[in-house]
Amino acid sequence: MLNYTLRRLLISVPTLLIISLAIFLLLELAPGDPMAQVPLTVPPEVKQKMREALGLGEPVPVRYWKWLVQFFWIEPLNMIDNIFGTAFAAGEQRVLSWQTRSPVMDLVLQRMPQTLWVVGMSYIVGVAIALPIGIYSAYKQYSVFDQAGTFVSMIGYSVPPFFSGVLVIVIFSVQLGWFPSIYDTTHRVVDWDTFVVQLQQMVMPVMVLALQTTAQISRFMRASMLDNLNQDYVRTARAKGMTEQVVVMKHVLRNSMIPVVTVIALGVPGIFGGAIITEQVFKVNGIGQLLITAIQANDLPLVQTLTFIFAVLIVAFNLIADILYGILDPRIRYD
Amino acid sequence: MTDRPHPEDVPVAGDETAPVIHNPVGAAQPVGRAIRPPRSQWWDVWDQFKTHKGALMGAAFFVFILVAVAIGPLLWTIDPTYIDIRARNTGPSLAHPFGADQLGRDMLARMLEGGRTSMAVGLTAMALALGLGTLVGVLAGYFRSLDGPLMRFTDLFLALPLLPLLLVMVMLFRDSLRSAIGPETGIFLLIVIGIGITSWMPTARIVRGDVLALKEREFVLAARSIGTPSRRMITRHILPNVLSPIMVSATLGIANAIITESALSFLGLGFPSDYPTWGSLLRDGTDYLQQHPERVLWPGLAISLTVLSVNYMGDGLRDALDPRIRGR
Amino acid sequence: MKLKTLLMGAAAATALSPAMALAEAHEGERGRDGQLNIIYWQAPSTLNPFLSGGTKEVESASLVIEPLVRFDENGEMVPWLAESIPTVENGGVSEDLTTITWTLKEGVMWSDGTPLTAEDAVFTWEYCTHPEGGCAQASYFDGVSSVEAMDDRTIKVTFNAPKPFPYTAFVGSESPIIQKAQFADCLGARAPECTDANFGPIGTGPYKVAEFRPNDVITFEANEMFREEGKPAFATVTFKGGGDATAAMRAVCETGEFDYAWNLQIDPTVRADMIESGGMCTEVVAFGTSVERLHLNQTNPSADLGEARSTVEAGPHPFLTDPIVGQAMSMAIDRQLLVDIGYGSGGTVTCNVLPAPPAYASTANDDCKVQDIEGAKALLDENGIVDSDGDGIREYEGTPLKVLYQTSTNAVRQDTQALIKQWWTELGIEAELRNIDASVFFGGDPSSPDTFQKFYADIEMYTNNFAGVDPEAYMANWRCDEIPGPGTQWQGSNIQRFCMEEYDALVDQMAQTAGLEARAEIAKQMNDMIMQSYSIIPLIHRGGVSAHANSLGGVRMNDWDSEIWNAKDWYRTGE
Amino acid sequence: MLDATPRKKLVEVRDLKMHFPIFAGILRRRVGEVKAVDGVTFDIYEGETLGLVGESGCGKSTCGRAVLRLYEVTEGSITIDGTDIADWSPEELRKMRPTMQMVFQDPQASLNPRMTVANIIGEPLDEHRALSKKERLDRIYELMDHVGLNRDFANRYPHEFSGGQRQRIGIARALALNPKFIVCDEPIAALDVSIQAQVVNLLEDLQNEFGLTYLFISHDLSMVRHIATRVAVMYLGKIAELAPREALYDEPLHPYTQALLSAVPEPDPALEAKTERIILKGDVPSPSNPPRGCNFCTRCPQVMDVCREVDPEFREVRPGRYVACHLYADTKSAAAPNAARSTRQPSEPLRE
Amino acid sequence: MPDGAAPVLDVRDLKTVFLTRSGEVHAVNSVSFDVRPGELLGVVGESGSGKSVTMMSLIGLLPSPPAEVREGQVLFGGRDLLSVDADTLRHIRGGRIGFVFQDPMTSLNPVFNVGFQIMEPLRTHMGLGKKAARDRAVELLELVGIPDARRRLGDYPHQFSGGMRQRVMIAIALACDPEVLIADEPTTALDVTIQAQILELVKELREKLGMAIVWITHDLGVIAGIADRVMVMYGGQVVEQAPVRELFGNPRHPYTRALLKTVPHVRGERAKRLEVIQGQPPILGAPPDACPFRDRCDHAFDRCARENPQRRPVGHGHDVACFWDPAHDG
Repeated sequence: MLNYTLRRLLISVPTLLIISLAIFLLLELAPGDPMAQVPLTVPPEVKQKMREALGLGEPVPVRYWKWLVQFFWIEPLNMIDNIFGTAFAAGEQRVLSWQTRSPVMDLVLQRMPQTLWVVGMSYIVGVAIALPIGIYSAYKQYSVFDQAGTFVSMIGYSVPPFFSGVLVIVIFSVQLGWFPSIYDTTHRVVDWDTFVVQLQQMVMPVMVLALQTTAQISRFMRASMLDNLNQDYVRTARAKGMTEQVVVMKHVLRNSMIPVVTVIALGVPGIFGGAIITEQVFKVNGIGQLLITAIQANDLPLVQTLTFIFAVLIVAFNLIADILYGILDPRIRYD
Repeated sequence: MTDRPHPEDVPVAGDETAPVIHNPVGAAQPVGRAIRPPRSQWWDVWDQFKTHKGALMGAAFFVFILVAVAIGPLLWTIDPTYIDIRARNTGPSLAHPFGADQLGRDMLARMLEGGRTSMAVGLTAMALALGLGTLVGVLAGYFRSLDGPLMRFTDLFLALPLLPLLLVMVMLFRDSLRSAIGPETGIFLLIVIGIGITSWMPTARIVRGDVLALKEREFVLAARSIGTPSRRMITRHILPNVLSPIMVSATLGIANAIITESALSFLGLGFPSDYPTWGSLLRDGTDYLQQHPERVLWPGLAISLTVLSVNYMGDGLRDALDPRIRGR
Repeated sequence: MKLKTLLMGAAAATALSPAMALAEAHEGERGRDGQLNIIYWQAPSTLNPFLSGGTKEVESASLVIEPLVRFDENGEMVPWLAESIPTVENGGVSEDLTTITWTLKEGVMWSDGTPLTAEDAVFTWEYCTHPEGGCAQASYFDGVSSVEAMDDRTIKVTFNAPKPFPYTAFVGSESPIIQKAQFADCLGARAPECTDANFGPIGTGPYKVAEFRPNDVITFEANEMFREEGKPAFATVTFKGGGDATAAMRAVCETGEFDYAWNLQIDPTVRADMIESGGMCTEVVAFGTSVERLHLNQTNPSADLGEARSTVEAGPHPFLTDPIVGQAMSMAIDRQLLVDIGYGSGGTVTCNVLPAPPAYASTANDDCKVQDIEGAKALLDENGIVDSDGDGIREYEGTPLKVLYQTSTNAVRQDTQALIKQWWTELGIEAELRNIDASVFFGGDPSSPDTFQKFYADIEMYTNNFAGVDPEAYMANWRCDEIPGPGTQWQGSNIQRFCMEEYDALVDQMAQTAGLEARAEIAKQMNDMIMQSYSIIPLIHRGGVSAHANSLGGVRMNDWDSEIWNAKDWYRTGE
Repeated sequence: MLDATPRKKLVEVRDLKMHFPIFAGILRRRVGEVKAVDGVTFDIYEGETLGLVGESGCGKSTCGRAVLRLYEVTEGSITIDGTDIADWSPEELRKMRPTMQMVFQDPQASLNPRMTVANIIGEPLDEHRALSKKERLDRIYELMDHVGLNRDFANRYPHEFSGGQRQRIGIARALALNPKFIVCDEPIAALDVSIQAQVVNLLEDLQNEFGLTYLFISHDLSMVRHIATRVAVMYLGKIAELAPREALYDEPLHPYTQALLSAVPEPDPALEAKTERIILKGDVPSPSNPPRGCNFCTRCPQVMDVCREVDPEFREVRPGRYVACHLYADTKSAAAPNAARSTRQPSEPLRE
Repeated sequence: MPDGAAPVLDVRDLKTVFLTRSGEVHAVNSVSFDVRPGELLGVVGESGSGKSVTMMSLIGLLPSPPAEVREGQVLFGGRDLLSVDADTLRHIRGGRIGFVFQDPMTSLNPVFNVGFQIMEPLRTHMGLGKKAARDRAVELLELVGIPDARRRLGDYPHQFSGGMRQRVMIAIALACDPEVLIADEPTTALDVTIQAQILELVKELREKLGMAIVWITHDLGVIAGIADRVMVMYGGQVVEQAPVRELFGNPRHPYTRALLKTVPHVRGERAKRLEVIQGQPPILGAPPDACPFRDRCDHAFDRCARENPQRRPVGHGHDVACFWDPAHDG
């Protein structure tokens, strides 16, 4: 197991390097210009100077190397400095966003809470709703509940969030006035009332996103349960005189959860990147919104760092999924 | 032989038409009887598929949409770009059954035109993703020496953050492609290729898994013992047997591509607004949600119902193609 | 209308203190009205307007840092940090028009409690003109040879040539004064690294930055050191960014979550509907100098010409250099309809590329305001530009009138394109539409073929304007030597490649003319010259549209300066 | 006992080894191997049936497949019809394929579910014979007749058939190219009792008709006794004992063979009651980590010290009887003086 | 075994039907049998003969749908198991009737250790505490011959060999001292040497514990070795039933006779050629109104096609469902 983990870790290093290079080269091809937002009145010479100030003058390999050093060495040092108050990275050039001229990592950290609150919560809610639906649908296969569950989850999958999002805003914000249509990222939860406010502003984005998560996970859970319900060991458990509850919720569920848990783990990175549209609709200015503004503003360092962070998350959660699989399933022996 | 009381085993053999019951082997056979034409297994699949009501309705709707967007513009001949300014922002009427948009363009015509694009994107992107996925999956599964590199490659792609990457790609190449191949085909190709090359990996993994399992099946070994070369081994024995997961992937692929295209349109990175797709119609319509709900209703329904129908088809296919479930 | 007051009236403005302008203003304690919520659907990425010239950055910063003078909603100058507006008459501007001397108001404090001095202005000049700094507003210091602090409150700006209109440096929200103490270490190449300063500039304005989240939200609080008693009325301001215009408007007009929404460029019918159905907000509009126009390529953009396409070397355009064609194209356009569909109250029909200030607006071309397709057809027919091969497209000396019509990607522009295309089709001119992502189109990347400067098309459409109220630099855009080309890395502002000696002569003449009336005369002459060449077809005079909650008082919409220029005067009404 | 005229050896297998590597560790280094077949030597004479028996996992199927070169063999030689094919490339082997064919264990799995019976039986013909459509169909019908399948079923799919019929299809396919040698890999293991006899009889009939040579792999000792001429008993990748059928069943020499035979239950209560069972203790060791010395030493009821140290040689201890066991060291082999100790050739098979 | 003792399990006229898309499949047709305390009843038949389905039907282990127990009575401990409530049935299952299945690989839950799986019925049915259950589990593992029992409680099924796993299954089935143990092809998936071990174990356990056993198999050899009484099933019904020596010595039904001839022997006389039963076992789409074996029977005559023969006693505790009498034509 340890060996396996180490091996996977080792493999992920070249994987990540290749990904970072691929992203870098891809962005290198970008026809856009970071000066696009600068008004037409700014003279070209000034624009040229501004471009150079962004480091655009240097050759590609140099910039790539610089970025690697900044990302893998200076940023971690900075993190340490922040936590322990040391000064390892003092004076080192960090990865700077072209658009805001501030360190990219600061931006990312700033956006993290919203994303975690809303998108993370929606994932949790989605999974929490999905599992019972999946379990019950499988147990009562082809029942009315199963059919309805299938239908609802298909709907959840089929309706694009930018449609459902606007729809719920019009209904719940405009018509009924229950929830705010604009998410307040500066809101701090300090007491019960502020907590209620936080809940109110989270309800709609969380539900819209959770609908999609629920759709996917419940289908998966159902399939996994169905696979296991036909297994011989279920018959054994029944033959032992176990109650249906024990049979389903203990014997079958435990086995069915193995693939589902890994799927859930694999879905986590999607939290950070996949909610771009929902964040846009509800103005939850999280990581996804950061990325889309960066793309629109041709903020290449930010785009690159963000996409790369997504890649790191994906690789990391792949690893976690594999390890979870090993932990949950005693049959798996990695060596 | 084992005696498994598994309910699934019993009925398969219980098929009334199977020779199992009425024609025991070894018995003298009447000579000269007409040889039955091959009854392909696909008929059985169809039989099973027919029993899945959702799938059947889904398929019917999907075919309806396909036909509608294919021949609809021939019947409803209003030019989707024609501006009838007096009709701007009108609701459904005889002249404009689906209403007209803010420039007075006919929504029905635009829906049909948009449907063409969306369906074309869905189908071609799916075909591309499937082709790539199947190719990689079959090669990786079949040739041991390619397995490692190809699967690493697949992992690499899986590790790329897809939606962001797709956005970046569209942003990067949109205009160069547009100028190179033309405004419509350029963006079409870009989106199709973009969606295609960012969504082949699950298919590749599934196909590889199935091929690996198939390779262990004795009929592959049997073909090897006959001396069937790899090329024919793949076309004759491997591909036909991995068709089921591929077909299920196909349905999901269409749905996925349609949704992704509409998401790109929503973010303003898909087809430009002068080129209607369901996604861009929906995006444009959301602004008018309160004033002219039909503006979002039509594209919203079209996308949702198409994806829904395709999903149900996939569900039905999955059941129909699963020999364990077939016959239940 | 206010021809006289436009500039001369500056002196009068000194007498008109801002407080008096709002005589009815609610008086009271600073911060009494609690929280103000502003939504800009594009979020500011920095609060240093010198590092990013976007409207969202400049306007959000205008709550904090201030210039010497602002323009009010009529384009008139209002002394802000300056005590008064220097003129030749009051001796503030030297006779030879090469210096201008400003005096700071007394007792102005930075929000950190230190006094504002002339040194800060000098530093601001150094900061923005540093060759490595990449200052986005450097053009405001064009021609400035030095800025000196004569004493703590006196600033002397010297120009290297006579400057008939010297109110550029430190004037308007795009040229504010920053604190030397804060930015001293941020000169030149280090400018971008001073994140703390760029995200939280210390200012003299009504608010100070409490928290800045790039591209997301800014929280301001009332500046305790603000020089005016009892202002601002709000204790805190939330300046939210992100989303889209419809959502922003919805938040003000339908759900009431916000008090002020900026730049509501959405379908006018939707806008009207929201205002009506919600009943919570008021729409405010202000017009500046923005004109949505068509540029007709005067050079040959044919791809066959390779590198030479769309340059002077390529030779003249096969038909667009003939004003008859341009005139017919212009006549075929129903500008009012374009306004109705795309702009509503946020636009008016115009026939000038220089539509404002009113003193500069020509009336010589107003015929274009009414669509006349039949007239256009007749005009073409008369001049022998007819459809000779029966394919529905007219030919000009054998060349069919087919144009490639490009613009940036934007829903309203695409609607406009579609409409114009239809009218031209009726006229017998075929248009192929093309739209390019704004970041590419306006990106100015010399290697991209799709920038508006390269103009690899026959017609392109966009909006341009000029900052401030003086059109001299703007009109100089169309000099022959401003034509972009490979020699200048495609830099240059004469996008349609218009070239006329008489025009260049007028530009030179204007640079020498000080009298405002005379300047206006010349400007109109130049405008008409371009209009009659039909190398530019103006479409719409665009204004800014914003909305504020009915409970927000004191809003004076302004397109000459930051539109929240007078946020210090805003207050909560009883509603 | 010995026949005067030596019969032709069709298959000679010498010291065949099939090792599958095990990779482990962070760098996926090769850390060991599964010795599925570990030095197996036997001959098969033309027209005879060599039974290969053993328990699951003993390597008998791997051995059968390796003989047909469906695997790359690790070591050893395989001579079929006079040519050593152990190192041949797939292209060279292709030419050899018509001579040697295989019948598989699971008639369900060994038929491509997406092909019709005619196409399955016709596949070898497509690959190796250039026949016209008509000739091909005629040949297919002929084969179907041979194995007792109704011609009407030619266009049906395998799933429409019962297990026994499917196995007939598999046999027809194996026969298509007129092979000399057929490896039958547990051909009856997946069939019902009443069907097993049908298939075994068919195999016997075909052998008589076409002079086929079989390597009959099975775990069913009673069926092997019925069909085989000589029998080899495998244990953990090695042949423990090889002997003519009668000799082996009457007087098994190797302790493993003895235990194995005694464990087979008889459908006769009277006989059952009399049978003295040798119950082996424990399980078969893993082929990736076989015990030192004799690989049966961990379970052998007659284990000696030497067994734990020295791997016994597989040698002829009586005429035609080969055993790998220390119990039959020198003294007993000396008792069979006419067995040439130098040679490792099994002698003549016994024919009835 | 005492012939007169009251049966511990008495099954009467059991009918089970599978509802499938292509119609009903009559898997069990009027099966009646009984088992007496301490007796080992062997049930022989090919796949599809209904032997497993019969046993599963008894205690409600068949999934429904598609299975449906149509008719019959299953008398156990004075109650009809087909009509008791689910909870009672559940307590009988596992508590008083133990089950061993064919494939020890898939029949154990792979994600729980064997200790848990053995202790589960102990705690449910006998209400043992954790400690007591654990001790009992160790006892059981030792009983079925698993060395180092206490340590191995924490092991997972995949860490056991096939034979050991089947021993675990037996331990689970025996956990609550059942009155009846139903073993469904428990040695089919095992090698002969391992099968011999298990058979030996079962014989030992029988002596030690004295429960009744129903042993389902298709292997006549296994039956001959351990059964007291044998029941032969074909086409979903019992065609013949007799004490073991009587059945092997004097088979009456043509099917039983053919079956005995068709299998080769490892000892004794070697048959030159195997006897063959032509054709395939039937799958019944309707309740049989004729003898299900008639198509394959060498002795079939008109009546066999008209009427389904009922079981009739022929002496020596032997009964057979056939119209043909071997005494008549030798």
